[in-house]
Amino acid sequence: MSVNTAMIEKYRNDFLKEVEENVEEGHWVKMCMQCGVCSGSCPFGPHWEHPPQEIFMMIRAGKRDEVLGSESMWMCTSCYNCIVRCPRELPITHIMHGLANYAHRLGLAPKMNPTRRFAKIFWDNIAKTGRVNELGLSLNLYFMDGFGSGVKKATAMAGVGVGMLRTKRLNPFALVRHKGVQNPKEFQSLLKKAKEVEDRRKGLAG
Amino acid sequence: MAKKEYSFYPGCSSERKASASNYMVSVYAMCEKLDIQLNEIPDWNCCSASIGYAEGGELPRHVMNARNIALSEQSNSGQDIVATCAACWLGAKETADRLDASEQLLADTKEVLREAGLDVHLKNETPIRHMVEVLIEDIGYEGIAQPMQKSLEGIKFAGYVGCQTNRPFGVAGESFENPVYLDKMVETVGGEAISDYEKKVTCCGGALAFSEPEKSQKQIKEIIEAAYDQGAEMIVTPCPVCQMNVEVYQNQINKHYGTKFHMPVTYYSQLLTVAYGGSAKEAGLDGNIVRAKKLEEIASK
Amino acid sequence: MSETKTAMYICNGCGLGDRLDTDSLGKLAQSEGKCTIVRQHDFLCNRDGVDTIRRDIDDDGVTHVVIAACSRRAKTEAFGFDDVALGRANLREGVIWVRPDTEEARETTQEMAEDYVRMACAEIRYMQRPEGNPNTGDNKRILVVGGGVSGMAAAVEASKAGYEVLLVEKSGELGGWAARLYKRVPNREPFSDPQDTGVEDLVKTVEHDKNITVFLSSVITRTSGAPGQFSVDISAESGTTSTENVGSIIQASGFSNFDAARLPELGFGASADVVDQAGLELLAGKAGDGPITRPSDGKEVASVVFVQCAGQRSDKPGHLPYCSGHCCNTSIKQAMYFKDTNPDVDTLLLYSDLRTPGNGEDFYRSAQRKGVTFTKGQVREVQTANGALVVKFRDMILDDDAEARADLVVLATGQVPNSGIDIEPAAAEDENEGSGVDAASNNNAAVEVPLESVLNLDYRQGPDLPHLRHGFNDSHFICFPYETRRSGIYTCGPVRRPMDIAQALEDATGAALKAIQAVENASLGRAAHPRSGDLSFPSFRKEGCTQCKRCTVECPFGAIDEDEQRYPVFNESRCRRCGTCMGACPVRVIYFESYSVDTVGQQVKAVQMPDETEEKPRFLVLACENDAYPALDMAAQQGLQYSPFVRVVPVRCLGSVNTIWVTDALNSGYDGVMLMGCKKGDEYQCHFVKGSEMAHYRMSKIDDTLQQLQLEVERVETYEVEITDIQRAPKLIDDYVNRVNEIGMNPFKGF
Amino acid sequence: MTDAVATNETILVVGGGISGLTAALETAECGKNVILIEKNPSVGGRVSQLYKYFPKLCRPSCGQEINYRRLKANKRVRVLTMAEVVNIKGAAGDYTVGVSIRPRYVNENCTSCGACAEVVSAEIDDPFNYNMKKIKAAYLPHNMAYPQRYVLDPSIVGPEEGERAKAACKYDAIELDMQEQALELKAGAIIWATGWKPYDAAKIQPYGYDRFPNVVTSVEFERMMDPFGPTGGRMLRPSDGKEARNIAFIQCAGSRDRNHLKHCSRICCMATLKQSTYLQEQYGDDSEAQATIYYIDIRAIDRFEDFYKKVQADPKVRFVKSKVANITEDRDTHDVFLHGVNTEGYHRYDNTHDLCVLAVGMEPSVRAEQINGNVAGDASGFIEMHEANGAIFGAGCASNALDVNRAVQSATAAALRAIQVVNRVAGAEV
Repeated sequence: MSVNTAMIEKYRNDFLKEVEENVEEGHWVKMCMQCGVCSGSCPFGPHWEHPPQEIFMMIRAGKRDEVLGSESMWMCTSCYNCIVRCPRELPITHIMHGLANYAHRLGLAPKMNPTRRFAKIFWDNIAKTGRVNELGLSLNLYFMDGFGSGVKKATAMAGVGVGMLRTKRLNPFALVRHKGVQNPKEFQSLLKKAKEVEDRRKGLAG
Repeated sequence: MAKKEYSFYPGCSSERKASASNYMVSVYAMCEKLDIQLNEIPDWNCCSASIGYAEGGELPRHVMNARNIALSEQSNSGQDIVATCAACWLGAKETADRLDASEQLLADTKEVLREAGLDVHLKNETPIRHMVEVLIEDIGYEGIAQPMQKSLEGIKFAGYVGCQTNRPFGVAGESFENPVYLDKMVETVGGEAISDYEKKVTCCGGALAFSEPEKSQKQIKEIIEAAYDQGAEMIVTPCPVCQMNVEVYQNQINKHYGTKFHMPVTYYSQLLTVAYGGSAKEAGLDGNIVRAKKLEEIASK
Repeated sequence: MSETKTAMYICNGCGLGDRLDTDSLGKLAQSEGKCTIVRQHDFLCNRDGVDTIRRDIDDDGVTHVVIAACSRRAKTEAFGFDDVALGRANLREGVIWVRPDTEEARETTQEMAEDYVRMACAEIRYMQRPEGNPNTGDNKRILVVGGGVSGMAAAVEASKAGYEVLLVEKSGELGGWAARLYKRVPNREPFSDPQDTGVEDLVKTVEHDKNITVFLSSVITRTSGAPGQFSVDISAESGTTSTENVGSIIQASGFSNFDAARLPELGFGASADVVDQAGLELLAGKAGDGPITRPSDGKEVASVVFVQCAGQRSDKPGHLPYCSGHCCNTSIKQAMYFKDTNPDVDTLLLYSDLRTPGNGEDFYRSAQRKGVTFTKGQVREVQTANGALVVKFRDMILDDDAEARADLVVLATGQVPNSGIDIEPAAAEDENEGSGVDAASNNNAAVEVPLESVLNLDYRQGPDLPHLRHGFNDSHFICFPYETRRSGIYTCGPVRRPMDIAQALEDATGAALKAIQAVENASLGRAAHPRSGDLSFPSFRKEGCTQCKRCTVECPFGAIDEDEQRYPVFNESRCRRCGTCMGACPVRVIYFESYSVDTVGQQVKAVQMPDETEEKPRFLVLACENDAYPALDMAAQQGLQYSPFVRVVPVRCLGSVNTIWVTDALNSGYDGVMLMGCKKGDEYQCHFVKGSEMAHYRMSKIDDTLQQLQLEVERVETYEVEITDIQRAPKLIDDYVNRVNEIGMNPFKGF
Repeated sequence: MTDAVATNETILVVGGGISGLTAALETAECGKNVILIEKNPSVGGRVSQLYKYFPKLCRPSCGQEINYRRLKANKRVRVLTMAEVVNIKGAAGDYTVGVSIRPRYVNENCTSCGACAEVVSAEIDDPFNYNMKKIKAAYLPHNMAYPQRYVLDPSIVGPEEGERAKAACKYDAIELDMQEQALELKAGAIIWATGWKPYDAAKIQPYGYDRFPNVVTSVEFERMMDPFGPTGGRMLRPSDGKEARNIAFIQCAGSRDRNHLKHCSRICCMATLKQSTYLQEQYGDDSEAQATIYYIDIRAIDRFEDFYKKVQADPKVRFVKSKVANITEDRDTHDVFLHGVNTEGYHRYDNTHDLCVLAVGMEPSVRAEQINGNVAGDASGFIEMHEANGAIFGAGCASNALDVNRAVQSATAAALRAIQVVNRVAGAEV
């Protein structure tokens, strides 16, 4: 039984309770008074299928699939404009990240969403050595859809690459070896342990 | 001035040959002139920035930041932690707040860190600050002016504070909508600041410049266009992500929108280093893809 | 009448001495004005000037004083002589400040001043210093009608000030609606949880208060008399009636719940699980700290929907057009009953505007913290088929048609005032053409409470207090919430306007203050608001009265009753001294000591009428003392000017303008008469309610007599003027003067 | 002037706005002695700065005229202007209140003839008009000022302008050597009616009140309507003085907001509905004028609903259920752009207006805890009834965000509470 169906069984009809249990800062969702400031403050606002305010209302109205399957939360650039202006002091940025993480964990988030895929590439990149391998990150991003499209994208960005190389802000050797923390192995086990503790806490194990 | 010591958290982009290495060059040069000693946190790790949320989840990200704090408390105890990149500053500060607010989270974090032999009290006693806070609060504008040897007179700057350096913590006493400290810093070193720069605190797209290039580049275009409209010759910013996003995509934006942007994007630390008599190299001006010629001229005088 | 001695004091200060020939004014006062003493002074309002007047009164037996200087509204601290009859000739704001300081204007300015001196002397001759109404009562007990929280609070607060109180309650016990609440909305920091109503303690306090006598199961069958001397018949269910004397009355008759049976579309009546807020309070009371159960099958309620503005804010027939103010907070409180016992109960509140003003915002946030869900929704229907309740509504936020299943639906219905019988159905007629509610059942349109009077006033104009829109007995004025139209009787609580407990307690304390004030002033013969403290009172020459009853009908405050021979009975303590009766009396037999047909009529005649060859027309302006006259004062203060041919006389109210003044003016050669009063109509501004309206009505009757005298109707005009019409008032005068000048002089001039 | 005789049967009223005036008059008309102290040179308070009242659209000065007539006719009330409470000692029934009176530099001889103003050229910001206008440094506070006496601004006392004013006065009403005065007053009970002040709109950074000229507050907009106000009675854009015809009203500007005022100030919705009728009054049926009201909930409570329906029927007024996210400006035309999302259906808007009015909330002028250390107050600083307050009773907007009708109710109730204390003190059993 996948994690997702487990969730549905457990929270029969109350999606809000499910969010409060499993989503970062989810207990704040009920505090929204639908004033519209967050939706209006978001720099990427026009690109949200459902602005944050609507997502909160949809959660209360139990629209689980539309919310968890939506592209909206992935449009968040973490610019904190909504948090500082929200009259109810909801930590909206964190809730959006929490919802995206939860949808991602349940496998309900849109498969081809570029930010979701880039975020995974980013995490795997830093988990490997404890620090960002910038070159590795860019290449993995360009080639995530296979070799052909990767070459096309890489050549399109060649100008930027050359500029960075010229100004010594790109380390070609990183392709071969990237030094992060002294003991990457221990660092990776640290993250693995952290994930286990969190899953146990949130009953998401299995 | 008495020597000031800080526990320094450089962040991934500041490493040698990384995308913000020239930021580091100018920061070190600036600090040297201001008698600030930066003791790098040994074996620091990435703060997972904000984009790490999707795969990382809550606790792993907090553990990463907690590890840095623990390392700092261990080897640089008593020193404020200073970050030059907004994402690192935010990551560490948010973790410190969250751990302080939730016993559960603190206990879980300690349990995990104990595995790496790191015991940590993490009672949010170590202040976590941004470099601009240190400059304004500890050094002060007179302090900033003190080591000046050359004025940046004749250059008009658009002070682009961006988002995470300004929100949700920002600098004490500064408004989220209209922070003025960057403009004051520019004026302190003789430059001319556009105080009502329209896109002062608008987000450049951050990490989504990678995953949603068209949407971010539309933002970046407006940020640069507003600078031109208001007569700026250069943009100055405190954030490595803003610097890279606003600088490196200018050609692509020109191709896409038919604009003719050629706007240099500098760091406040570069301005100060030049003002303190530092050479173009010491100010990391050689790292600017769009050359800041006027600044280089002053540096070479 | 005791020996009267009149003195005139003419000030030369503020430019009067330079602009006017004050010596000739003095001679005029002696000759024509018949003043025995006439003095001039360079600075009348300073210490020396005031002492001069004081000496004349104390040492020379002066009884009537005229001060020819500035407006009666200015320098009142200096000229506050209340032991003489006092008149003011407004030479500064009325003459020199409104005329240019030029050579050509000198003559007409001097004529203006002379006329105002003549008019002041004429007025003072017919004025008496008000001695104060002799027919006073000094009963200081206070009657409170209604034993709910409003009535009890009023009684307790009055008693705390040392006054005896009679508290009459129709039902068998004190407490009213508040006693049936399980808990109340909090009125104290942090405003986060329902609070005990505190009604039991209030009831105990009332029962143990030695100053308060309680009459349960009793109603008022008859009220008569006046402030300080009311006689009230209190009839108990047992049939016994006791007559009590009281000084003032507080009506706290509260409200009835809107009859939710009028909302079939919301399922009320079709399912026992659709209740109104009162119904939910009973369920909560029964459940105590335990879970609330469904009336139909006793099942624990797992989901509840609150429908706000049920039958309210709606123009449908039988619904309430207003909002009752408390129901959003009440629904939040009731939602907390569920959440506090079991956080898993789904509580949904559908509102159109969530109205939780002031600290209610903390209460709203606290409800959200407890998990109550709010959305803006228009409820179309509550389906009750086969036991399951389905609320069909338009979700205005998600912009789609939605439905919510619920074990229980609570309708937030409104409050209907128990305001007794509507004594002015005619007036109510035009008020609610819009809402299609027939006049007769106007105030009780929404509830089938049998029409019975609350106070059974033995008054000529009807048994209860007049109603405002929607049947509430409220003051029509914003700055004076306790200005009712029956002196000595004050309403408080939801009978006045929809309100919650917190405001009802505050309102009751205010009404108690006013009731105490009424008894204190009644015993001294002083008038109540708005002419607070006025000692003059109405009297009439009975021999001249033709019992036409116009005064008893038109008195805005129902102060005049009729005796067996249908002569008017003036109940001086009920009178607000507005003079509307004096204005109505066709035979001019009604007068006040300091304000009578003569005190104004003689002023009209005192003006020296130039004959038609001199091209100096004369116009009489009768200006309301509270709006038009201050507007002209402030116009003068701002240096605005108007025609030198007008003579302005301040009147207490346009309602007190007797048509004889107008006909006398026209007969004695005035070219026109201009009346300036307050705004009339729905949003009337006249503090004597109908003064301005009646003036317009009476002046329309004048047109017939004008036509008989072949005089043009344009000569007499009535205007609505606001106190802020500082620029408009002078312009009104000049336009009117020019218009009448085009018509030409009054043919009767010189007869 | 200040031989104020006061005993512990006197009631002290602090604040001469409509609540203070009402409390003083109602108490005096019950036969008690009252001292009313007012910080400004004239009584009248905030209501005297209003053009009209909701819902009747009647004039505040009409009610004031009646109250001033009651005040002038009642010897039991003594008014001390330019006076403020410095400290309060003692307890219920026996207070000693330290009062300091700022110099007015004009004594009781003043006949308000205006001669001094004519010779003075120095100007000051006019506080009555929220500093939107200049007035002479020798001035009568406003048309309905009571006491009707001129005031000299301290800035011209010393320089020769003051001497010139003194010379011009024929009634030697000007005393340039007047000093600040300290006074000790006895009082049996204190009615605290210091009222409210509008929330500082500059703190609402997203709306740029401190950066954009055409963003004004509701109280400033109200002053524009007064013919004797800063714009001669016309709605003008501060940027270019042109007529404002497309006006935005933003509700809850700094209210219901944990970053600003936590509470709802109850009156801002009705104030905006009232102000939306000013378009009709000024531009007649010219359909081009348009008011757009951005709101969260229109709180036209109880019988105000009739007024809300009337405004809804006005084609010139549009309602948008949304709290504006932020305002930007066209740097050339100074038109303002309002950005936000309409909650009903989540439609994004970037609306242009030529003037934006912020319906700001109420803050207590003096917070409860500032009064004398132990007066109980709620989190917003309004006075809360509590035994610990002794015989210090909050009245009007010092006790809560109230409209005029409720403020007067509260003042009348406070009057009775004060009388109860004084009657106990006097042992006067009626």
